[in-house]
Amino acid sequence: MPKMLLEEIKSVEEIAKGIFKFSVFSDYVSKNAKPGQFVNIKCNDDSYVPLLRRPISIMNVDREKGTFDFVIQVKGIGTENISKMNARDKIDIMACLGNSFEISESYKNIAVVGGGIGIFPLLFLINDFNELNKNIKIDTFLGFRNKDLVVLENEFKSASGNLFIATDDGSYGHKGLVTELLIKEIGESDYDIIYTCGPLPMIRKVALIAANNNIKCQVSLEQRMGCGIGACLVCVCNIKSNDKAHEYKHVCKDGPVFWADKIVFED
Amino acid sequence: MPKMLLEEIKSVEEIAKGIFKFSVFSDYVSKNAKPGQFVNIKCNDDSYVPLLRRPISIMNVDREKGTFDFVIQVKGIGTENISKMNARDKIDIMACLGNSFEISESYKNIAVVGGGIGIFPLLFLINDFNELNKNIKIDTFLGFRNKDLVVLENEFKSASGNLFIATDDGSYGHKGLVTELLIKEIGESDYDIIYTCGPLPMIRKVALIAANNNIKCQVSLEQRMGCGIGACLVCVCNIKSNDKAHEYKHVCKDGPVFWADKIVFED
Amino acid sequence: MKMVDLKVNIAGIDLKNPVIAASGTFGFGREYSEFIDLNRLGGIATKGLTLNPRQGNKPPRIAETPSGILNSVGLQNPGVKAFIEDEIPFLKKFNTSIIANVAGSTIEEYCEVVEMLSEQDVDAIELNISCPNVREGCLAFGTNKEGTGFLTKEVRKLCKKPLIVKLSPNVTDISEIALSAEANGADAVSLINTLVGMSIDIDERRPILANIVGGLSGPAVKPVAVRMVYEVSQSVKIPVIGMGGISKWDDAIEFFLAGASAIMVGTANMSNPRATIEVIEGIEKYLESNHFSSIGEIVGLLKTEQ
Amino acid sequence: MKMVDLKVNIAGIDLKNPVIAASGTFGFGREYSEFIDLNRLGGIATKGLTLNPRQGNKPPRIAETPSGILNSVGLQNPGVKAFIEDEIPFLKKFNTSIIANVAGSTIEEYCEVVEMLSEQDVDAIELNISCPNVREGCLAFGTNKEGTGFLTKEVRKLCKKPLIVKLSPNVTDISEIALSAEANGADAVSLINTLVGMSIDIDERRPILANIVGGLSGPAVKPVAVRMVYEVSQSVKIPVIGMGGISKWDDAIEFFLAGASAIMVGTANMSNPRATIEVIEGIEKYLESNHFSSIGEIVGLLKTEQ
Ligand SMILES: Cc1cc2nc3c(=O)[nH]c(=O)nc-3n(C[C@H](O)[C@H](O)[C@H](O)COP(=O)(O)OP(=O)(O)OC[C@H]3O[C@@H](n4cnc5c(N)ncnc54)[C@H](O)[C@@H]3O)c2cc1C
Ligand SMILES: Cc1cc2nc3c(=O)[nH]c(=O)nc-3n(C[C@H](O)[C@H](O)[C@H](O)COP(=O)(O)OP(=O)(O)OC[C@H]3O[C@@H](n4cnc5c(N)ncnc54)[C@H](O)[C@@H]3O)c2cc1C
Ligand SMILES: Cc1cc2nc3c(=O)[nH]c(=O)nc-3n(C[C@H](O)[C@H](O)[C@H](O)COP(=O)(O)O)c2cc1C
Ligand SMILES: Cc1cc2nc3c(=O)[nH]c(=O)nc-3n(C[C@H](O)[C@H](O)[C@H](O)COP(=O)(O)O)c2cc1C
Ligand code: FES
Ligand code: FES
Repeated sequence: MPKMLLEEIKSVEEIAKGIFKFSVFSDYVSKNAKPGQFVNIKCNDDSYVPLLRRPISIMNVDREKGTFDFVIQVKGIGTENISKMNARDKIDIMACLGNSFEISESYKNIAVVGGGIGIFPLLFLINDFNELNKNIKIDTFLGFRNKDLVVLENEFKSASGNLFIATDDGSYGHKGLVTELLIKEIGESDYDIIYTCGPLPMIRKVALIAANNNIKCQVSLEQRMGCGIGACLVCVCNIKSNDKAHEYKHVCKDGPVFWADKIVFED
Repeated sequence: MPKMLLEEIKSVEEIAKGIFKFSVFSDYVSKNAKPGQFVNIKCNDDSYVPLLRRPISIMNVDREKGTFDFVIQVKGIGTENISKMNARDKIDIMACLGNSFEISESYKNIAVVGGGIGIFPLLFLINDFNELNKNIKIDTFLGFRNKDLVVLENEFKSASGNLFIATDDGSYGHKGLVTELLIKEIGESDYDIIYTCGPLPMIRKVALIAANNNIKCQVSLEQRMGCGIGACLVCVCNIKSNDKAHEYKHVCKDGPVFWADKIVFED
Repeated sequence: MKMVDLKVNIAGIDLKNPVIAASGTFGFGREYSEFIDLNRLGGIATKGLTLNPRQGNKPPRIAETPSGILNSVGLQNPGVKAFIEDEIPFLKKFNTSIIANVAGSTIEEYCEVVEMLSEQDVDAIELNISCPNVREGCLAFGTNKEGTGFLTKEVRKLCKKPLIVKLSPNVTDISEIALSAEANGADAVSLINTLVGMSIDIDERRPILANIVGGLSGPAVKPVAVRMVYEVSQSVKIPVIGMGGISKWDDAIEFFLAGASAIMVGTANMSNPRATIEVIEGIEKYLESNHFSSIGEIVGLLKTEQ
Repeated sequence: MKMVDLKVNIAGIDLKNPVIAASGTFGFGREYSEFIDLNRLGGIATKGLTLNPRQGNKPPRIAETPSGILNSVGLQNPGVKAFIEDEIPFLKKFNTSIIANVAGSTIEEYCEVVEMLSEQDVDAIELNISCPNVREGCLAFGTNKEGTGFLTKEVRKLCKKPLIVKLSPNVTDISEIALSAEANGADAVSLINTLVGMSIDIDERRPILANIVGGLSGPAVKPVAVRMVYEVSQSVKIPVIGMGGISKWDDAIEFFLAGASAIMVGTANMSNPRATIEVIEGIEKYLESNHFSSIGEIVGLLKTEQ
């Protein structure tokens, strides 16, 4: 059951220019969060600008210490306001929202493909997989715009079997799309499932690659949100359904995670 | 000529509950300000709430150190935001706005009557009178709601010949209206002029007392403002004029200081 | 201190307090039941119901604007049958009034939905004649007095519940339209629905909403809403339910003073799921500390003489 | 990088750039000349001018609302004669276009003022048919197509300057009114004027404005303004001057993309006297970095196909 919480920020660190990692004390979130879920953060200090909360993925939990982490990349006023919060400040969140990635012992060889701000929920995912199964094989593919935006490399490296990095301009790792790296590996590997989160063009490619290779694929989608809990119906995505050709499902409640083969990518 | 300035705050001190004294480095203001003038302070941190600046009287200047002071009493969101600013922060002000009190060597025996937030510009006024004329006789009458709100007593005491204080509830000084003290003194004294600033009911009484005793009187008025510089025409007060029965003058530019006998008090 | 009585009776609807969750922002109450006790609400206005299920508009459906939002949901709803089967039983578990918000593309559709709901355990029907996000249908009725009058009259014939007509602010003279609803049988009017607006992504050079335009709500519209509530309550004799930008209790008091007998809280729920509860608590305190014993005492109490 | 040309010609008015200070917020330029270089402005729209001096409404005349303000100045102005004698000579010292904003209570008053100004050194006349703060007169003309058409036609007969008709947003169908202005001789339309609103002091239980209602402006109204500019520019062939909540350059770009050929900056001047200049500089940078060489290239460039 989701809750409104006023929690204390443990630490804030600018891990790259304009990218901030937050650690927050929250027994509730650390005990209840599942990979793929997000929190909805108040960022207006009681003025009405911006009016809405901001959905941000849970990047990790420390169930013993009772903390969870998230990372924001400053984009507009909401993320900028969040970036100005400090350790010991209180943060007003709604948590834990949305569904989660399917994690199962039957998946023994997985690929994880993330781009930009889409990489954050994937760290939580692979950490949980490692806890579940010491022998799991995880190939992680991360795409960034350029070297300056490459973050959490060590965290991902230590949690993955193989870590592949691509940058658009080649300033770090492979030059080009992260999906090019996936295509290269997918022939050799025998993935049980691919998980992905990131920009829409990347997600579409990953879904296509998965389909072409007959591999299960789960996608975490983004959409502009209002309430974050399924009441206002603004955050839809188009999902194939059994009885109808398609149906508008709600990213905040039915998602953010969907099976790739059910998503009707429109634009 | 008024200017937009981005100045550095030298210090902030909470001198009573919810009442904050600011000292600001500003060569321009310290050299150019005249008693009665005000600054228009930005208090929204680039969000649009609140949209408008807040007019605040200049309470004092230190022409040598190049600083000026103001005091705010927290009322709503604007003054609350200002109260949260800290030493070394930049403050965005328009200064110096409005006209000023008439200060003249011919005034040798003056009365100054202030209530609530209206007392602040009066300190600047009597300080300037003291500079002009070492032998000036100044009687200062200050009214507050209660003891907790009595501020700047020492500053006023050292700058005035006599300081009379009244509180509504009698928790400090005379119990009742500050105008009652003025009436008591006015018989004995022979004031050349009375200056006043404060709540409307007090101002009206002071104006009436001055008229009854045939004493010149200058009043600093308050009105809700927009631009603060005379362009938007929202901040009017009703002033008798020569050719017309009355005329709407603008508190921000034609005022805030007016001759009491010209004001048409409406409501 | 004497106890304050928050009960109100509006157009035959007994509300335990005058604070209702506004249509479209509160779903059918399920989601918010996880954050607040629905038993404490005066009422819940449901998402707009149509005869058949509707998918609504393409995403994106929301844009943020200064102190407001634009939405273009466009009446996504499961249809009146699913509402009757799945949602009424859920809502009946709580002790709060159910206001079924109804929309349609044709008079026939409105009538059919109202007829079905008249047999159900709902406390009132709110006729949405003013949804700006649907091309055909409701907006056309709500923007002139003839359309409003005709639709109200037809629905009234079939409607066995108290009938609230919800007005559009996108009109030259809202009083005229309110009077027409009143003359044709409305038991109350509610206002305002959203103002038609638009927001543009200057990098993409596209409207942010796929639907191009959407409905503006939230604190930004409050001054327009208060003015319209004031105007309408000066014109009609039936009760007025006020809304538009109510986020805190003091916003609600403005609406009561302007003439509203009850109020609705919409957009505020999105950023603060406890908004309705906080508004109720604040109203109670205001009445107490100003020595009023009921809401009725402050309705229309505004002093306007100079 | 190629140079950007900000010049525009609107309805025969040569503007050095498309940024004009909006009527009523900028006086006659005097006060702002102490903060910015008026030579840099595309133009200045004066405070609304009437035949005789007017005192305007009682104070308080301003209330702050979320991301907006309400004003009820009500056409305080020194009268057209004083404008001609005192203000035009001052304004002519600067190299910027003068747009004389005209208001009145009767058709005769409008006509007389326009006739007098036609002989003067002003660059255009903006007909304020939409001021919400004056009981008689202008609002009545601006809220229906017949009134707008008739007033425009009468004024047109006497007006030797480019004629801009300024539209009210307090209407059901603003395009209809714009079309009527166009059909009757307007060279351009400007929009939006303020939305009628109201704000209440809940402690005093009085409206904050002595006039009870006032006109809402500022960022809060921007979505409504952009939508109306979009609608109107789809309907009329004459140029559209857009305004309503423009505070920063990116707001201005929204209006150009929606179809405005020039824009006005009003309320933003109050909190930031440099607002007009910052908007001009921002527009220039946007054009440069997006490789446009003139404003004309982005007017109405909005992509709306899905
Ligand atoms: C489920 C989910 C998880 C997310 N997790 C993260 C994360 O871990 N780290 C992170 O940095 N960002 C994350 N985002 C994106 C983040 O919510 C947006 O970057 C943020 O809302 C932008 O707000 P802003 O005010 O800075 O930008 P603005 O551009 O000013 O935002 C304007 C409006 O658009 C919405 N918006 C803008 N971009 C997005 C987007 N990509 N998705 C949804 N709404 C958007 C905003 O919420 C706001 O309502 C996530 C988004 C979703 C939907
Ligand atoms: C010339 C002048 C000098 C002033 N000097 C001082 C001073 O030295 N110290 C001080 O504490 N206060 C002073 N004030 C009053 C101060 O401007 C208001 O207290 C302040 O604007 C309230 O803003 P707020 O956001 O806290 O309150 P809110 O009630 O939220 O303000 C809402 C709106 O009303 C306006 N408003 C509210 N009260 C007043 C008022 N009394 N006068 C004018 N506008 C008002 C605000 O500016 C704002 O636009 C002065 C006012 C004027 C006109
Ligand atoms: C996302 C959303 C969906 C809405 N859906 C409906 C609806 O289905 N029927 C209706 O009558 N009003 C609908 N409204 C309008 C609200 O009920 C309310 O009239 C309006 O939002 C103004 O109030 P507010 O500012 O408190 O939100 C909707 C509003 C929003 C924001
Ligand atoms: C204080 C004030 C006075 C105004 N006076 C006039 C006026 O005299 N004539 C007119 O046509 N518009 C007048 N307006 C309307 C503005 O010109 C403009 O149309 C409106 O404020 C919307 O733009 P903004 O949001 O940028 O202010 C006035 C607006 C304000 C805020
Ligand atoms: S954000 Fe409200 S339903 Fe998803
Ligand atoms: S505040 Fe604009 S004229 Fe005084």
